[in-house]
Amino acid sequence: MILPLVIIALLTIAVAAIAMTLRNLIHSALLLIGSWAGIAAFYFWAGAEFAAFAQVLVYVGAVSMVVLFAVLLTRRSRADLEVAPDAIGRGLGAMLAGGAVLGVLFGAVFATRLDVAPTAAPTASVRAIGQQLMGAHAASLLVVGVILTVALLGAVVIASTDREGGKEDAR
Amino acid sequence: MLGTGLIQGLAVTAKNLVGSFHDPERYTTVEYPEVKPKLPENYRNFPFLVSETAEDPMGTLRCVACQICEKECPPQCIYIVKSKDKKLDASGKAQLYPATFAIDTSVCMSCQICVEVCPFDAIKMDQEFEIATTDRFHGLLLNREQLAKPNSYYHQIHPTEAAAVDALLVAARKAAEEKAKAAAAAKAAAAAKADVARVSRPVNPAAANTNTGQETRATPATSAPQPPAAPSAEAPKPPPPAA
Amino acid sequence: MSLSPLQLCLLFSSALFCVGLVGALSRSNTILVLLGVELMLNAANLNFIAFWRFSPSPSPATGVMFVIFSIAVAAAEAAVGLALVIAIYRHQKNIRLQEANRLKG
Amino acid sequence: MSLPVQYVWLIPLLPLLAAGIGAVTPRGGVKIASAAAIGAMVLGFFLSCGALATALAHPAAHATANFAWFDLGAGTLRLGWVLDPIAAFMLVMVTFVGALIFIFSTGYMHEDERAKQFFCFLSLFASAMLGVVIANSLLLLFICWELVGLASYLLIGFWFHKPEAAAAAKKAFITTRIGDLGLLLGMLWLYDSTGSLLFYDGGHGVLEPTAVANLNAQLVFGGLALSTVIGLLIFCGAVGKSGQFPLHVWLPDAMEGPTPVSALIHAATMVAAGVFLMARVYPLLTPDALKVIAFTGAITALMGALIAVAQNDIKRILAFSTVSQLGYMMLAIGVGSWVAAIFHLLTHAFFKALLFLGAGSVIHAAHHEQDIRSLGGLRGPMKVTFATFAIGMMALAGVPFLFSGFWSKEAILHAAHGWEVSHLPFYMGLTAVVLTAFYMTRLMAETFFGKARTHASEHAHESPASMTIPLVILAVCAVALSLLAWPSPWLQHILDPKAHAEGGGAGLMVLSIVLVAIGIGSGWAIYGRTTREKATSADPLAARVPGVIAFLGARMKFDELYAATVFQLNAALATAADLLDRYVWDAAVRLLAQIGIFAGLVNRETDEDGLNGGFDATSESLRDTGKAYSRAQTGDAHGYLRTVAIGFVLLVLIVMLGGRR
Amino acid sequence: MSVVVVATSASEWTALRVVDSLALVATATDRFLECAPVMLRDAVTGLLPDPWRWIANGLFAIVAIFAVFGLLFAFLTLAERKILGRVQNRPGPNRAPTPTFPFAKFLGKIRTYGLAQPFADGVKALTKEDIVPDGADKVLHFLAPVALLAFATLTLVVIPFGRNLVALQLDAAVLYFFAAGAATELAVFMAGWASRNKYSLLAAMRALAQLISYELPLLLSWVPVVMIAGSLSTVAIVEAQAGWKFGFIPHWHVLTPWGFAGFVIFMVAALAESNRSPFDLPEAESELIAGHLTEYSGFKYAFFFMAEYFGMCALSGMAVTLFLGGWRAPLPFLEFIPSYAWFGAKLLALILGFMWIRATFPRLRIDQLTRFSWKFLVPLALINLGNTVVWALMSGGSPALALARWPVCAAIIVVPFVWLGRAQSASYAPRTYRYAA
Repeated sequence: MILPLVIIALLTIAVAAIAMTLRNLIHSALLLIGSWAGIAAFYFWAGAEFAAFAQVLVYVGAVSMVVLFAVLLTRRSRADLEVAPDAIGRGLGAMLAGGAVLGVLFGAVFATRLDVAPTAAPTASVRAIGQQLMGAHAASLLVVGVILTVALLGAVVIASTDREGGKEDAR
Repeated sequence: MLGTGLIQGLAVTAKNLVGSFHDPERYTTVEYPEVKPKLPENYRNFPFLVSETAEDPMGTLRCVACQICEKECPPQCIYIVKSKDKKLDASGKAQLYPATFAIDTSVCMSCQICVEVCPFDAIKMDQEFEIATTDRFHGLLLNREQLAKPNSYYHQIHPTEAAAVDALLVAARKAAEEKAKAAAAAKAAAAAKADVARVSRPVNPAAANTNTGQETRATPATSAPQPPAAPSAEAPKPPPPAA
Repeated sequence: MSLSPLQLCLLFSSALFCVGLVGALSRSNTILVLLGVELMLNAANLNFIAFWRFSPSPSPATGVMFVIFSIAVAAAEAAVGLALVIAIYRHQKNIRLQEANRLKG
Repeated sequence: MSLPVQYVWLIPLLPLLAAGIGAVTPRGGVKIASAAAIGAMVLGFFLSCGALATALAHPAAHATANFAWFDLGAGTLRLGWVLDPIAAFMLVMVTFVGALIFIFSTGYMHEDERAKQFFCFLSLFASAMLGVVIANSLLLLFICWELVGLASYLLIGFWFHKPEAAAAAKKAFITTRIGDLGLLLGMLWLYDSTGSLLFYDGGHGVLEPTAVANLNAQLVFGGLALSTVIGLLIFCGAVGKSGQFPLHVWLPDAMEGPTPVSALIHAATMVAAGVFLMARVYPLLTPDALKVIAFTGAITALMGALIAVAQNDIKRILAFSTVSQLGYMMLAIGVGSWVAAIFHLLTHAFFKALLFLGAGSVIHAAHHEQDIRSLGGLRGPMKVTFATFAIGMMALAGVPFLFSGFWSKEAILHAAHGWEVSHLPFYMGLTAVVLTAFYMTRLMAETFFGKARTHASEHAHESPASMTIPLVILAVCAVALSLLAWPSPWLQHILDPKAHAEGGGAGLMVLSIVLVAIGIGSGWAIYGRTTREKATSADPLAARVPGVIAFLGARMKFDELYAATVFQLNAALATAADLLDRYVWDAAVRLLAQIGIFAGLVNRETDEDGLNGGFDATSESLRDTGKAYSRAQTGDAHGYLRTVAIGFVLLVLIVMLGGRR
Repeated sequence: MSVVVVATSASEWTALRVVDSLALVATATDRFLECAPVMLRDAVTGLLPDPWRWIANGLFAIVAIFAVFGLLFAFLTLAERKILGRVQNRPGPNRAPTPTFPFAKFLGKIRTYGLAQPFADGVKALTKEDIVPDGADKVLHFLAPVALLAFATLTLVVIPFGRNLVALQLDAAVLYFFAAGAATELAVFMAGWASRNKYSLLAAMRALAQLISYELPLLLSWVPVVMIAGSLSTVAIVEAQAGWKFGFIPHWHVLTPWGFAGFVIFMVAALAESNRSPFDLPEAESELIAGHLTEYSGFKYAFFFMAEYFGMCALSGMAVTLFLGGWRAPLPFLEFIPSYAWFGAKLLALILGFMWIRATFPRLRIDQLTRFSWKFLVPLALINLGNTVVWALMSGGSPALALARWPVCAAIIVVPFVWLGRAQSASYAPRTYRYAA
């Protein structure tokens, strides 16, 4: 019960940490996809099958593609390759801030008495999720749909090139 | 409607798929090593030497080792050594023959120039394509024995062309014979007149010269029985038959 | 001190969050910063699932519901964010976050 | 097959849908638009037949379907539709004639690049008219009435690139609007006094005895009953729409629109609306109001016929004949026989549609030559058009027994003869009969007889089948409709069972036959026996009485009269208003402004010196503070994130440490 | 990371498994063939102590899937070449001989009518030189084919191959299937990028564009099935297609208007997703060398090939499950034939259909390909979704209504098909080049 969790957690964190330190962007992205998959595995471990598959479908299937495309579309300039002058300072600052947050969070987790009764794993069958989505959360579902549509259109508008003179792809 | 064309296409391929099982006529290929492909008549690849008979290919080669092909060959893949002696050829005339005749097929480009320049129809294009070998030096260097193939084989692979060549040869021989006869008759008449008009003699060789070599080659056959008269008649010929 | 599974999950998510945070703070490449933010978002999602899984009376699928909506919104965020990255790239020919500090082009 | 009243709204809805389809089809989609329009009308015709069957099952009942539209303060505004024989007959007529005109239009308009819009407008027009017919509420009727006006504006001005067409559209719209003002006032007054606008509402409608008695009882100024005033106000609307004297001026100009539009306006839809309105509100009309209506009608009938005699444009002649015939209908209503009016409306619709479409066919064939002096000799090349046009002409002229126009006109004359108040309208009507026969004979003779006088008419050819088939159908109807009145006047029974059928009148019939014979005979004698030689040769009648003909030819100078009186008055009023505005009101306003400026000056002085010092100091310091803070706004996303992280840590620390305590 | 997924899924296996094979054996002894696979598994894993049995069961399933589909792959390649040959009026490969063994010389060379061809191919692939381009990302270059094959294999896990023959019974199995399927795009990208070859990279991007474009109609086409069946579980979906109307018309989804439309859309999208002709733009051997596979050779190339066939099998299997009644027999009296045989027959029929299509159609251009997806398949799939709603709403009422839904739903999908098809077919007309002579 605990062992898979520990393995998943360690692997995921390790992969994410490596991803965040690599200089090769593609490797970073691919490793990060691995860590997303690890999170999906955690969902699976926790019994949230649907969320796990949704995570895989969305992150591994879709977001990863967007990331990779973004990496490929932004050709790296020479300036990106050399280490920025303030990189070390920023890295130190980041470590400090991150460490502080980590410490605070860990402290909070340890300090809080979580009165958990070890219960049987709750089940979230697809049918139950579907009924929730279509019943209690129907409005949110609609709103999310609208958000996704708007975001899609917005992304297309932002990323599309400004065409001068319009018709350049006339057949 | 979208899709009808797709279905038509599927029907065509389905017909082929089914048909190929029960209708061997549809086959566009043959199972090659077992079944030799029937090559088209005009297919040509690598030359061979024509011999009159299959029984004695070396004895009946048409080649007289004139070496024209060797000189003309663009990649210079032909190597010929003339014989020291002479043999009687198909028409019974004594001719030189190639003591060595070799073609390096690794160099040959099947350009067919040797065939075109040969005055004796002795070298022709083959249909051979299976010359793959593990020995790339000697395996691809074909010698006289390997190159010689009978006239019947020639008829087999290029029937039309071979028939035309044979007809020409026969006609040429016949014409030469009749001419020889006429010459013999004329000579007999002249001999009877006991060498009267020696002035008219130079005309005859000139006429023979304008004809192709076939005639000149054929003439000795008939003039062979009269060796004493021959030297005077054959004197102005450019390549002297006797070296 | 013995850790309950819930605490383990929370530690997991905190650690992941901090990895994302450090990444987002230290990297100058905007794409990586965005990825760090994504990671932080995912770490938050972990908490939803963990609390749903180990709560004394899990109401049906609430945590999962949260996560599903969160994933959907995160997908939108990623799409828009990366489109912005491309726009920034087109504008200033690199994607350093530090140089993207002007409102006017 | 019968159509309950609950579904009668389908009939106007169909052409409305067709108009919608026509509006959204792309420019080239004439086929779609015309198919939708014709299909809607044909389907509407079948539904109307069903409605007629329903109505004839209970001729006396006014089947209604009412519903609340919205709450209006005190009461509820209710709308509804009614299905009674008069409405049903009108429905059948409008859809039938409309369908034929639509079919005709496909042939007539096929060269026009905006034909698709034309069909859209036509459908809207028909839909609005059908709405008028089935409306059970004066408000709904008014809405549809105005839609009719809008559609007529669009259609008359369809060829808006012609300045005359644009002007005619504007004229028609504004002239009818004058009448509509009366209608609106009448409607408001009616609502004010009865609290309802429904015609029939199970005893509470404005046309039902309780309300009518109530209205009759109220007196307004000059001892007139309230119902008289309201009735006359509503009549104003009808005068405008139906082209009665003195608001008839727009109707001849409306000829500038395409011919199918003229046919539709004159036959089925627009002008019929006014007559229909009066027939509909007939219970509301008092004898006083009826007198006005009768005389208006008689004057219009005579005037229209007189003017028509001197016109030369084929469509204009028909237009003035319409004015005249509408006068007849109003006369019939005025003398109390609204049944005869409706009967004449129906028959007139068919033969006038026939005549206009025939004229359209002629115009189409003669390359848009409309002047009858330039036509002539079309009898030969255009046989179908000639035959059908002749039938229409005879129906209009009132050739006895076989043609429907005779019977309906006979019914009107008969009713006028029986009117107790005055016989003057009757005599005016008889005069108009002669004139009608005369000018129609002239029209026929000039157009179809003689020889071709211009190049255009020489090369005329028969129109396509889509144009001739409607003509034939309409011709058959123009004859067959006499069955409605003959052998027995059952239309009378169905429409108005209470009225007693008057028998006899054989002498009157003989008189009118003689009058028609005189009219046709004199027309033929003047124009038919010796036909015109050249397009420019003088009119034989004008040669004899030049002044009269010139006056009539100028349409009795009505336009000039209006220009001299109404327009001048309008201009004078506008000038007066302008002067008033500029020198009285403007002066007052300027004075006020000066006072305001002075007050402002005083205010500023005190403000700047007295009050502002403290505020200035405060805002200066605020701005400095803002500047200081804005330095934190570096644009460095990392910095923001870092700050957030540190802030979060601090916050959590505070909460945790504070929580311990 | 694929390893992680496998491990976690395996850890929960015992909790999720529903199949009670022992009970099954007890009840269905008379149908030996039907439960032979499960009995075989139990015979093997029964030897182990109980705590280990689930691992053994899982391993058994993995081995079985690899064995069956590996062999299937081998012989499908042969079948494909044979069929392509036959369609082109050639016999196809027919002379790979058995090797001559030194100890059994008397056997000589045995002609196997080409059946040994796959093994010959395998040996050839194995013995070819494995070239990794200089400067390539070696790790990713190696990982790409592995990941591709792993993802393709993962999708096979949730397909019910027969009654009780599903390796992993999930509540959201269909979602799992497509989640795992979507991950193949990643592998394609890795292959293209790791090759350090700009043509490979461009081809990979293009392949991604195609895969993403066709993901959408693929996903939309099966949603109606889920709506009607009311479950995302493959087992439940097969269950929903049980029974026969009038005793001879099976309740398969493909036999309804929306189901048929969905099936066709699914199959077209599946062709594109598995890079099969006429959508084989990513590889396009004759035009683009081999797209993102340019820098691969030997066994890595064979892996890609294998993944393609696995993907094809998986998608066909999913199509069978979703639309063709899964392992169910088409007619009641045919039920004596084991369920996995029916499944296999349907699967093979679909795959042969794939091959038939490949043998027939020419390749699309990339713009035609994407346009076809976005302007034709996606709208059609969306309309089909609405169509299904209409179907479901009309099925509740009277018998007359239930009968009326057939023409109504057929019209709802056929009319847009014809209309969209007409609008589309203009863009597939032969291209005219302005400056061409």
